[in-house]
Amino acid sequence: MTKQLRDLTVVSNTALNERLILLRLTDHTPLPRCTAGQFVQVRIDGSPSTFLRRPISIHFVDETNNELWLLVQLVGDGTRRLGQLKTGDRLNVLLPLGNGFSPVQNPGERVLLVGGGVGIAPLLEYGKYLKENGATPIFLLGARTRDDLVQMEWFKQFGQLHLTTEDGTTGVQGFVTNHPVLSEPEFDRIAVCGPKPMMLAVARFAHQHNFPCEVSLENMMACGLGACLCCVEKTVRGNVCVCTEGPVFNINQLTWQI
Amino acid sequence: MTKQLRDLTVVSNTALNERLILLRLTDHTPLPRCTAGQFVQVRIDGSPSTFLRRPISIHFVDETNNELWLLVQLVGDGTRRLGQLKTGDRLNVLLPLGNGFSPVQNPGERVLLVGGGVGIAPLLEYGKYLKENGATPIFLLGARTRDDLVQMEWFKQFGQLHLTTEDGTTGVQGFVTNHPVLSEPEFDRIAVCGPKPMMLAVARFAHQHNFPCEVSLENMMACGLGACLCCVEKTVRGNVCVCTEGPVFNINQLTWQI
Amino acid sequence: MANLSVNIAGLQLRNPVLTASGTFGYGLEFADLINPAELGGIIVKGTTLHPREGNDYPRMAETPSGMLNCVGLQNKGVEYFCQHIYPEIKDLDTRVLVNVSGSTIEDYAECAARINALDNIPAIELNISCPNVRQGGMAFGVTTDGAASVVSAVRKVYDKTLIVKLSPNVTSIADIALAVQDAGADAVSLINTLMGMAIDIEHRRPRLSIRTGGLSGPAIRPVAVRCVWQVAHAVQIPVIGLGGIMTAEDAIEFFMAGATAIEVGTANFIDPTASVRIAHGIDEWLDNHHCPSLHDIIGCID
Amino acid sequence: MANLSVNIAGLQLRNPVLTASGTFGYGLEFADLINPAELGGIIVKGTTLHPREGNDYPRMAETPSGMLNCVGLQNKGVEYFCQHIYPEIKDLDTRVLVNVSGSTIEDYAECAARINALDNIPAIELNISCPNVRQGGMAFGVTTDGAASVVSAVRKVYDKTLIVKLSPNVTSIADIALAVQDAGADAVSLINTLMGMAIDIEHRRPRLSIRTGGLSGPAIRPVAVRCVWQVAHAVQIPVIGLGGIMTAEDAIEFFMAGATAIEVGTANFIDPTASVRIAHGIDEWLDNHHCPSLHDIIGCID
Ligand SMILES: Cc1cc2nc3c(=O)[nH]c(=O)nc-3n(C[C@H](O)[C@H](O)[C@H](O)COP(=O)(O)OP(=O)(O)OC[C@H]3O[C@@H](n4cnc5c(N)ncnc54)[C@H](O)[C@@H]3O)c2cc1C
Ligand SMILES: Cc1cc2nc3c(=O)[nH]c(=O)nc-3n(C[C@H](O)[C@H](O)[C@H](O)COP(=O)(O)OP(=O)(O)OC[C@H]3O[C@@H](n4cnc5c(N)ncnc54)[C@H](O)[C@@H]3O)c2cc1C
Ligand SMILES: Cc1cc2nc3c(=O)[nH]c(=O)nc-3n(C[C@H](O)[C@H](O)[C@H](O)COP(=O)(O)O)c2cc1C
Ligand SMILES: Cc1cc2nc3c(=O)[nH]c(=O)nc-3n(C[C@H](O)[C@H](O)[C@H](O)COP(=O)(O)O)c2cc1C
Ligand code: FES
Ligand code: FES
Repeated sequence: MTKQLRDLTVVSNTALNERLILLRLTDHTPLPRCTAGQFVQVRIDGSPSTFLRRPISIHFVDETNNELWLLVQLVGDGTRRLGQLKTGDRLNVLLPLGNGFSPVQNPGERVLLVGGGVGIAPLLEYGKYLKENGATPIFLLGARTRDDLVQMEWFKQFGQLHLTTEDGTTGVQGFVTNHPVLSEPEFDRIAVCGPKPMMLAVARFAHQHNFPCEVSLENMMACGLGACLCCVEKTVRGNVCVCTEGPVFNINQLTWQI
Repeated sequence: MTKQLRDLTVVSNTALNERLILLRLTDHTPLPRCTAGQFVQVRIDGSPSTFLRRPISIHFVDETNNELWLLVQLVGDGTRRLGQLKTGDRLNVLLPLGNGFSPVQNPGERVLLVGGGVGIAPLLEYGKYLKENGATPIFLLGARTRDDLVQMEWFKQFGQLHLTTEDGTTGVQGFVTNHPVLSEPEFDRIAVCGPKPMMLAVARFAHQHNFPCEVSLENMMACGLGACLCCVEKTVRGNVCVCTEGPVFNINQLTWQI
Repeated sequence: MANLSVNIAGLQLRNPVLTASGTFGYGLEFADLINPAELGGIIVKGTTLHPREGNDYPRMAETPSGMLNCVGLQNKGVEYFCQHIYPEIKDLDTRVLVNVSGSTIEDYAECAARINALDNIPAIELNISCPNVRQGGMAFGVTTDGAASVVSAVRKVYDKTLIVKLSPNVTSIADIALAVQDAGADAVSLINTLMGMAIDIEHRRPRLSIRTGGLSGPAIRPVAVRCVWQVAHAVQIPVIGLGGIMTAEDAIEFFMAGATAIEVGTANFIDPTASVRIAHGIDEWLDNHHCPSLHDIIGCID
Repeated sequence: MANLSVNIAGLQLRNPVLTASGTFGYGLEFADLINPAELGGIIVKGTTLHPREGNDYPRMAETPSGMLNCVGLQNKGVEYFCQHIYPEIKDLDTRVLVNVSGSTIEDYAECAARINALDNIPAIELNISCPNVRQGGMAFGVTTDGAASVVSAVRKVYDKTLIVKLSPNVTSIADIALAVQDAGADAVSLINTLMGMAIDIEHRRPRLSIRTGGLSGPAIRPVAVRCVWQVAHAVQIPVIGLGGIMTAEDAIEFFMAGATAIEVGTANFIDPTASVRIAHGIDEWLDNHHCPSLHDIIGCID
């Protein structure tokens, strides 16, 4: 997949809750093909304290409308600046980057997609891909509270939805690992994205049950191209760049204590 | 005059031509009293390449509406950022700074106010002050072309208007020093603000005719408060801060070659 | 309200925030805007034995997240200071420190001796690190021998708190710090500006009248934090940290790196209330993090 | 089209823009985005005699107008480079230079000797200035004797263009430059990163795994311009300038300060096409300013 540098146009920028925005981007020429789990590097203009690009997962690709969707949590100056973008503004984007989640391996395979917080972002595109290619995605999504579980109508279109919230405002109370769907596990494999402790917990679960499991890492990045070697993760093959060899890794490649 | 730090509100921001904007600012409490020729230091937010405040002259004080007007030429990132301010935006301003033009010395005195380019900015407020206090301001304003002579309806309200443009599109063709009003000079004193070569030329003219003459300098500033000693001008008393002892100086204080 | 008071080798400060020399005038310039009682202290302009005109204009250039200056120690000399300025600032409700500069060891010592006689100046900061005048003391500040010799000479005539301000333009700032400690310094402050240059390419000339100048502001903060961390781990005397501090969070970095107090410099230009804002912010940060005293975090990075 | 070609001690470059080591991988990473034929050359990653894992994560922290890194020379060693990487890059339509690092003089020399044998590598850049590994050569780079001894050893075994990359973390970079010139360097490049540190105050730990790292980006540009100006006025050999160059105008500053060529580093991360954009921009600037050749402006600041 050829990497491209594009000035995309903001179709809309919607606040889904106080901390999450949905940014829909388009271009006058077709967007490059992207794989679920890949990410983009956005240039942040107009933020005095933000210097480097910011990596953001591909949330959804709307091929019909030639749109790329990003789901962004406003945590610091860079993302807050993204929150201020208006329809018609331009956003300089480097894409697509990294390796995504595995392609469908067996027709009909059941894939559990576990997302926590803004980590649900790449799972929507992956769910869509799986469904379109004959697999069965099952979503297990967790958040602090109900308002943080956004885009649920979209997730629903592609697979069964299981939810947890820490405060019990919707779904099962607790963490994703407390959800009963895990107690009678009939999955072929698992894909996870979310905070590190959550990914660790799910990785442990997968390990115990011998499910193949992929996690999507969010190591800090400078270039996003494999050039700076800043984003490395320790793997069984030594330090490798998350931006080019990941962000998706099979947990058996990692040196996590699981 | 007590210096204040205020978050002023943008009442309006009008592009007067491609390079000049009129920024009207207000506040919920009365603005501090300002003297014509004084300036403010504005903090530039949201410009990655602008670090320090920017000094801008007080263009006009609309006491009735509690407004402070700034006339700003868009030359670099800082001023361009000011050009993007919208009604309702806040602008952090330190004011009033420096010493302004001299007060009226004799009732009925005729004061020639010479402005070039954006250097016309402080002369509007000074003209108003002079007129309101029994003196007779006469404006001699020059610019490159007609479109650069802005706010003329305002200047007209306070005194006679003589214009020059380099391309002859309005007024006398040439520089301000080419204007016939200078050939039969009946002034008591002169006040000048504009590009250095223009101020030098007018200072020479004033010197020849023995007119008291004040110029307003635009030395680069960091603090605007007399603390950093960056903005110094060589005077007969040695290096002095333009931000506190100026920006207005009588030419006989300066060491210019006139 | 956390306990913010610190003691720099006998100099008691009600909070750890000082204003950096050359960036706060004599404090009077900010009188309309801040209350000195909310500061740990004010370090006034670089003062020399004899009056100095400083360098020609232009003395300043803006750079990414910073600025260059080559003011060059413009001041009216210690005599004028004692006669005319001291009376105006001696009763400010804060600690007033004088930054002492010079060209020769004798000048430094004589200037320090004069200030020693002023009752309400409890400490001096010896500037052996000004990059902006040929004889600005930087020549002293960049060798261990040079630094030690100035400090020894001043120590002989100055019996209050002697803080020595160090230059980052050296191969090993820790070595210089050790040398001034051994020569009798009560504390060190760091960093002074990094030597830099900027060119006006349209006019094909340096942006500063004397070509090079001192870089300050947030751009240099990572260098300053590193220097403070290195020096704090090398010396036994207190370290005062500065360089690019704009917010309370920035200041906390310096405390964690080992500083007992901090100075606010260039930030005063962008926000004249920065020093007071930072003092309040430190208090708030400590409260929010359940630290009863600033000492809970000083030097917590090993 | 101005004449942009420059000659660095026998190394002919079609334009003066090189990519800085460690910021452009092996060039291949940018293959989709830029055309190497539009560059003067590519300086590949720091290569060492033996493979290195580099430092632990985190290796990067963003700072005002800059970034800190402590990658620590991660690379697969010169053998791997010769076997696997060289074949892939040797026919790129640009000059490919190798940045050579080491821990001992013997390692430097052996690594350089291996690269000497590669036909399509016309020059090496000897990195005696990496602040990010205990044995990263910075120990050599900060003394005149250390610098000279590495350069002499390499000079004996390396007969193409030998560029030596200098550290700004020294008291006098001009002295180091003179020492490496005398030891046989054909050219010098500067600056490598400034040593810095940043602290994560919430977690009370340094932001980088090995605490300190190298500061790069526009924040350091004024320091880099100053160093280039100082060195260009001290040595007779060509100077390659770098440090915070983001635009053609930034590059022009370095030429005016005395650089014959420049390198683009951190800018590649923000704009992967930065190096090519800068090369075009230099051409345009010269045209707009009626300079038929780059040499019209090199070193015009006295
Ligand atoms: C491959 C990848 C995909 C990502 N996808 C998404 C996504 O789809 N949506 C989304 O909202 N975010 C995503 N992120 C995280 C996002 O990049 C960061 O939140 C963002 O860079 C923060 O920028 P900021 O300027 O707002 O905050 P900053 O001011 O830079 O940082 C705020 C806080 O977050 C921490 N932080 C910043 N970046 C990271 C990081 N990469 N890892 C850990 N801590 C960090 C900082 O240390 C700081 O404490 C992704 C990250 C990676 C590497
Ligand atoms: C007391 C005073 C009053 C002023 N009043 C006004 C006013 O009423 N309206 C107005 O439009 N401008 C005024 N100026 C000038 C204004 O401050 C500058 O144009 C502004 O700071 C430029 O900022 P910038 O970020 O847009 O440009 P920058 O990117 O900072 O600079 C653009 C170019 O202008 C040059 N420049 C910047 N500041 C100065 C300066 N102070 N002197 C000389 N050259 C400079 C730079 O070197 C550069 O070449 C005044 C300046 C002073 C000192
Ligand atoms: C305009 C200006 C003038 C300065 N004058 C002095 C001085 O007279 N004596 C001194 O020791 N340091 C002087 N400094 C250095 C500052 O005190 C401080 O060490 C430096 O600016 C770094 O801190 P900052 O980044 O917070 O500004 C000056 C700095 C600036 C910007
Ligand atoms: C992530 C990173 C890795 C680097 N690796 C090397 C290296 O291996 N060898 C070297 O000589 N310099 C290395 N450098 C230094 C750069 O080549 C350059 O000297 C420095 O970044 C200053 O230039 P800049 O501000 O344009 O980035 C590295 C810099 C960065 C940011
Ligand atoms: S972010 Fe640069 S190598 Fe991964
Ligand atoms: S701008 Fe600081 S003294 Fe005038």
